[in-house]
Amino acid sequence: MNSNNIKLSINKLDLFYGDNQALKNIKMDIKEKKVTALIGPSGCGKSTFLRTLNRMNDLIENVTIKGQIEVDGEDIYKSNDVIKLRTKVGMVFQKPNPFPMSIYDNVSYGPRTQGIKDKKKLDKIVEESLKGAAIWDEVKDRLKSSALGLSGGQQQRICIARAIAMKPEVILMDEPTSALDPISTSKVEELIESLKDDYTIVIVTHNMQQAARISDDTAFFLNGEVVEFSDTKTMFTNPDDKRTEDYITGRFG
Amino acid sequence: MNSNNIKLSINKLDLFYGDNQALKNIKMDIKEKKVTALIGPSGCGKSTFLRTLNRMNDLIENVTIKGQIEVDGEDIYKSNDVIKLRTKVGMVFQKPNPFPMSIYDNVSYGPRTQGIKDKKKLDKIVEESLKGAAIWDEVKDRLKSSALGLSGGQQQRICIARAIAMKPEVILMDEPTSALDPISTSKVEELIESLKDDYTIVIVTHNMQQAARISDDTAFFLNGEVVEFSDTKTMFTNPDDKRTEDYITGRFG
Amino acid sequence: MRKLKENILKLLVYLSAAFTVTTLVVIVGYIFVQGIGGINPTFLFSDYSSSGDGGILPMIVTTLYTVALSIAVATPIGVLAAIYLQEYAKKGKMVTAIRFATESLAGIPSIIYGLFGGIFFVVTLGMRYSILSGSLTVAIIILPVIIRTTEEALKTVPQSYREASLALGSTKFQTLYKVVLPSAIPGILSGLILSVGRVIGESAAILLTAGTVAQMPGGIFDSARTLTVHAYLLTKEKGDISGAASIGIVLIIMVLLLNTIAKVIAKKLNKANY
Amino acid sequence: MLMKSQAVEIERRDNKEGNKNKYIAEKVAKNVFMASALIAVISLLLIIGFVFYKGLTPFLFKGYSFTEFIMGSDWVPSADKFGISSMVAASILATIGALLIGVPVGILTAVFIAEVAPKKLAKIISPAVELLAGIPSVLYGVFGLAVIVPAIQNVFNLPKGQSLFAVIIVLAVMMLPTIISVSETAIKAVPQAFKEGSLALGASKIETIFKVVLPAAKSGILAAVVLGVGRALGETMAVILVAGNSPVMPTSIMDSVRPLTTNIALEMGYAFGTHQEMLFATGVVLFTFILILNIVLNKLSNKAVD
Amino acid sequence: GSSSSNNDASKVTVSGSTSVGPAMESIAEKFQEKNKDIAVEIQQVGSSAGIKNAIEGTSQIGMTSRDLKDEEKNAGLKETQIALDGIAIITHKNNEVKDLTIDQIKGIYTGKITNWKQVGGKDTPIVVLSREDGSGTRDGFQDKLGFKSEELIKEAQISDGSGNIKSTVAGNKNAIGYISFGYVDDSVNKLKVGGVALTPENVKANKYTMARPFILVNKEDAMTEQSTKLIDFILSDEGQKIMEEQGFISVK
Ligand SMILES: Nc1ncnc2c1ncn2[C@@H]1O[C@H](COP(=O)(O)OP(=O)(O)OP(=O)(O)O)[C@@H](O)[C@H]1O
Ligand SMILES: Nc1ncnc2c1ncn2[C@@H]1O[C@H](COP(=O)(O)OP(=O)(O)OP(=O)(O)O)[C@@H](O)[C@H]1O
Ligand SMILES: [Mg+2]
Ligand SMILES: [Mg+2]
Repeated sequence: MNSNNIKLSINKLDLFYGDNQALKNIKMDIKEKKVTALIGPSGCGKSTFLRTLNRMNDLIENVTIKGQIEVDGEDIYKSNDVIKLRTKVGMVFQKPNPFPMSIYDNVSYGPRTQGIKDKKKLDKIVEESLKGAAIWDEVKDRLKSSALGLSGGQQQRICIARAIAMKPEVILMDEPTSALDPISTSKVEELIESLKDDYTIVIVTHNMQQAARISDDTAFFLNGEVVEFSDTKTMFTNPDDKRTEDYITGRFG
Repeated sequence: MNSNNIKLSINKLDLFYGDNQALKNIKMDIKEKKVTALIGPSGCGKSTFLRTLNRMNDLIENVTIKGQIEVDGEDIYKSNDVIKLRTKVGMVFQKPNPFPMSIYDNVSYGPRTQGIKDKKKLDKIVEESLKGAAIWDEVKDRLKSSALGLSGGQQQRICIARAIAMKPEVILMDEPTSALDPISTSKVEELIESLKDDYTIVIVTHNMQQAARISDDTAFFLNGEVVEFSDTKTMFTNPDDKRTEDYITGRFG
Repeated sequence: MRKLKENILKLLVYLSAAFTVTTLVVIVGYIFVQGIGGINPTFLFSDYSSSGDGGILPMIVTTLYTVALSIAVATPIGVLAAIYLQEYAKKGKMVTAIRFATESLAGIPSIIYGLFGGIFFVVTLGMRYSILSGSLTVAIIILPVIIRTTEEALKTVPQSYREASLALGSTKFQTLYKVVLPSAIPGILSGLILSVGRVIGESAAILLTAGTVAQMPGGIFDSARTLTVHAYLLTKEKGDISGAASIGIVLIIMVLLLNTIAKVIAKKLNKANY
Repeated sequence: MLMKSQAVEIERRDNKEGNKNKYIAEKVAKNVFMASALIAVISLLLIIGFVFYKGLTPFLFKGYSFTEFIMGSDWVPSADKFGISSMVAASILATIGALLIGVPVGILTAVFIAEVAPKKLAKIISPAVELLAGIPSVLYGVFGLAVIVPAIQNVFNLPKGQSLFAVIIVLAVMMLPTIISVSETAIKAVPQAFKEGSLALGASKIETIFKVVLPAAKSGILAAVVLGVGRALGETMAVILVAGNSPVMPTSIMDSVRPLTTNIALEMGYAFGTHQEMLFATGVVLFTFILILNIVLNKLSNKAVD
Repeated sequence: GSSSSNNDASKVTVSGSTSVGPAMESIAEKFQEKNKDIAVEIQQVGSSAGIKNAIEGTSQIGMTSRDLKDEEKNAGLKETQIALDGIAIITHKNNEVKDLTIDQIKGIYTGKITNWKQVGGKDTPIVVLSREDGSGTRDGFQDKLGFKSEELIKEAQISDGSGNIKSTVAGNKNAIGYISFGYVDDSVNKLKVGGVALTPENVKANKYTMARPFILVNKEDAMTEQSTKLIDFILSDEGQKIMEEQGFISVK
């Protein structure tokens, strides 16, 4: 398989919250089985952009979207099958949002809605996913207790586990390690590393080192625009744009 | 004034969620007008500990607390005046929790409950606090719009602004920069630096560099226990405990 | 200043609660004092007789029929309609208009519903005076309550739950069924409990649609008299207040039982919720 | 590493197992929801249509003047006189009065149950309030007639106790259960994080309740008020017993009044022909009245928070 | 219970006045004892609804406590008077006024007399209670006194149903009201009118003039063998005796 296949192709994307333009003329090609990092200052539109990729912004009122987003060559805003899209494109949110259910039910939720009923299979998926999200050891004895009684970082990892339990093709991660300690962080980074073989990953991060460490491509957002988008090495060693350089080196603002 | 005054003194603190012990025999003296950092892996009890300091855990059912916490020499669990305590000891939560009100109302909330009605005074407090939290420029034109329509990092800074608007004596911050980009992070760190002159600050962070940069003392938590508590320099250069060393250097787990 | 305001507010809260509780105690107390004398096994468990020494068994049975039937009809329609309005329909003039109509209908006196039911169900649809006609009529009466309370309950479910579920490729329906509805159960339940109260307490609308036949109903196609209609006729025609109060006691106990059952069922349904 | 082995046997969980069902279920569900909404809307429209058709007949086809109907002060059906101005006034006054008592008491009681009372006490009061909702209005009326009316008569030393005042009290009490239970649920649904945020700022519990919790629960509380008012306004059996029902313009709160609803319920049993249609016309006026009231309530509650 | 089909030949459906209803229930009980194969269904839904039901065929027989309006008469209903109901004038038990003349009563109800002392009682205002416009009892009452609805004192308290009037009068020492004779009990004081007490004998002898008829109405073609049998039973001696036991006055 050509590892430079384009999985997601974004073109002339504009997004408005009411009259407020949050994304301006975004153009980006996201490669299959690569990790693409989105960086940029708070409020620049990273989450907004990420949420357009699986049409999560459909749920917010007063949002207008123009332009094109293609997944596997298909315009996702033309197709009606959002569900298929979201099965294909999984997501971990910025604020951890476990369901008010047990840990087990949280993680098995996706597979169950896909129609998997076999208890053994579900058990296996739950275990694998929790291990993958580096939280199995902490919760294996309390799988039946509520996910809401977990610490912030634990909740975040439950949400990661929930997303990978679906085995989507693309995983969108909005600051998945922001609430994690260095060890869990490195475990999640390892996870991302290994997932790369099979998944296309788009990750928002505020951690430059993390972006540099794990991503293949990086996009730098500023005020709703993509200032620079290139492979990570180039961006971190030899950025095109002065603003990118300033941001990466922390001289910005 | 002696800068080594003890502001908070914690002694033999145990905390249980139901039967589950989350804090074990904690002993710690937090110095006035210093920054104390709490570090440790996810789920080790940092937030829980922080929340005992302003009696936020009172709100959770089935929590049992034993031991002693003194603020300015007064046992906070003996006194009945939680409100005074919380006015004195402000808090920024791990998950940003702005009220469903306008940005202005969020930040002026504390001062208003304190009885400040003068519009000019409030305006000034709001502006100063938002500037302090490094978000003034981003929101100054939309002070009257809902705080819920902000990005994750913006919400977090609103919550910081809301806390410092109260001018408490102690500020508890639970990962205040986890959702922030490097620039905002360094602005918040600057803020903490400058607040130090007047406030006692306790901060939970997963970022070792941050802890090293901004804190005077550091406590390392593990499984509900304080493994090591000493001044930051010592801890990061010459830790007592093997486990601390492993954690700090990332060799842990 | 701050303390004063705070104490005044606190006082108001306590006073209000005290007012409510006092009202409750006085009303229930009054009903018990007036009615307890009339409560005996014959009254509860024997057939009605116009001579006055019979019981109210037929009315108890009729009331249970009516409650069961009208709740069974109105709950699904009301809850599902609320789901449609809240979760599916495009927010706009249409939904606002429907909501307005619904709310305004909640204030129309039930006798008008009764007259409508008396023409629509009893005559036009040929159901005649029957428990069925009566139940369908009160089902319409409680529809606004169920719709509105369900809508509110749905609104309180955090959006992040929906987002999380949809992002996992669940359909809207799965999201509703597995995440949203379980979280909304308490709100829906309070609507249902209010509705049960409304059905049980209804007289005018039922009188004009289910009729007043004081006999044991053989089925839902029979005309029959509910407890409240019976109490109504007793006070209105005979001025028999203690008789009405005795019925009141039976109704209070019945409401208590029904509410408990509703809560137990809801708890079962709600097992997904922690 | 663990993850590697897992990655090898990767198996996408898309459209294979039982996934078709899910799409079908979605379609079916959506249609069922829509059908329910339609049934609800149709039945409600039928009633509205029915009331309006019946109620407007005298004005459209029989040459009665609507203005005279609204403005007229005499109501003598057997003499073909249909004027409801006094009843409109009575309804407005009774509603405002009941709102002024019932709404604050109801909301504050809900606050008490949801936030202030000890858990155990709340667990007793809450179902007890639901009980109030289950007491038939006839019995509220009987209670009003036997307790409230004589009390008013004696306390104020009047020839009779049937009065606007008695109506207001009975209505206020009758709207309580609805307002309390619906607001209670709304208040309980306010996320803990909001409360924590406020308390951490040194706000007291009461401040938190009034400044954060109640505004956050505003939509539910508004629904509670609207439904409560609806319940009270639609209530007739109790009011008939305590209002006195004289169709005269009230000049004091101790005057007997006949609100619109009672007019309908009182005479419907014997009414016939034009008389009956005029009672429906009263219903039309009532409907409009409630519509306006709802608009006002909505506007008020929006203002109160923004 | 039984099937509710209207065509069910063994069933007689009766609906209408709540004043007539209870008496009809007693009659039906006796009637069914004698005719085990016939079921009688009685609905107390008000005179107007009863008449309407008889016209529309929802019921075979309608019960009314008021005279038919012209429009109703045009519908071709057959009327059968089955009893007379004396209208009792009642006051609070402690009211010392025990006797009023027709003129005094009329004066009170038309607002010319407003204080009990004007008719020999205490110096307290009179609280006038009346039934709602359209009520059969009110029709009968006003007819016999000779005044029209418009003349009724505006401030009169209006109650629906004899029971409500009775409860109200029992609770208010200033009140006066009128109710169906069948419902009078000792919670209130029953006045003499012009010195004549309300008794069945006095009504029959036309000494006590305030009375109204109870009427059954039916469409000829809706009648069955069974329903005819029921009406015959009511008019029989046995039926009329039950009417008297219920406090009404036989038409024989
Ligand atoms: N409300 C609760 N009920 C029950 N257990 C809880 C609750 N909150 C936290 N815990 C448990 O207490 C332990 C400590 O939690 P705490 O939130 O203090 O961790 P933390 O150190 O802040 O972690 P993180 O860095 O992930 O935020 C965890 O095992 C957690 O699961
Ligand atoms: N629901 C909303 N309604 C209105 N404006 C919004 C909404 N969500 C986000 N915005 C605005 O859109 C802009 C981009 O927000 P977004 O959440 O995409 O930022 P971000 O890059 O993810 O920031 P952060 O790093 O702080 O999470 C911000 O100015 C924000 O205030
Ligand atoms: Mg974001
Ligand atoms: Mg934490």
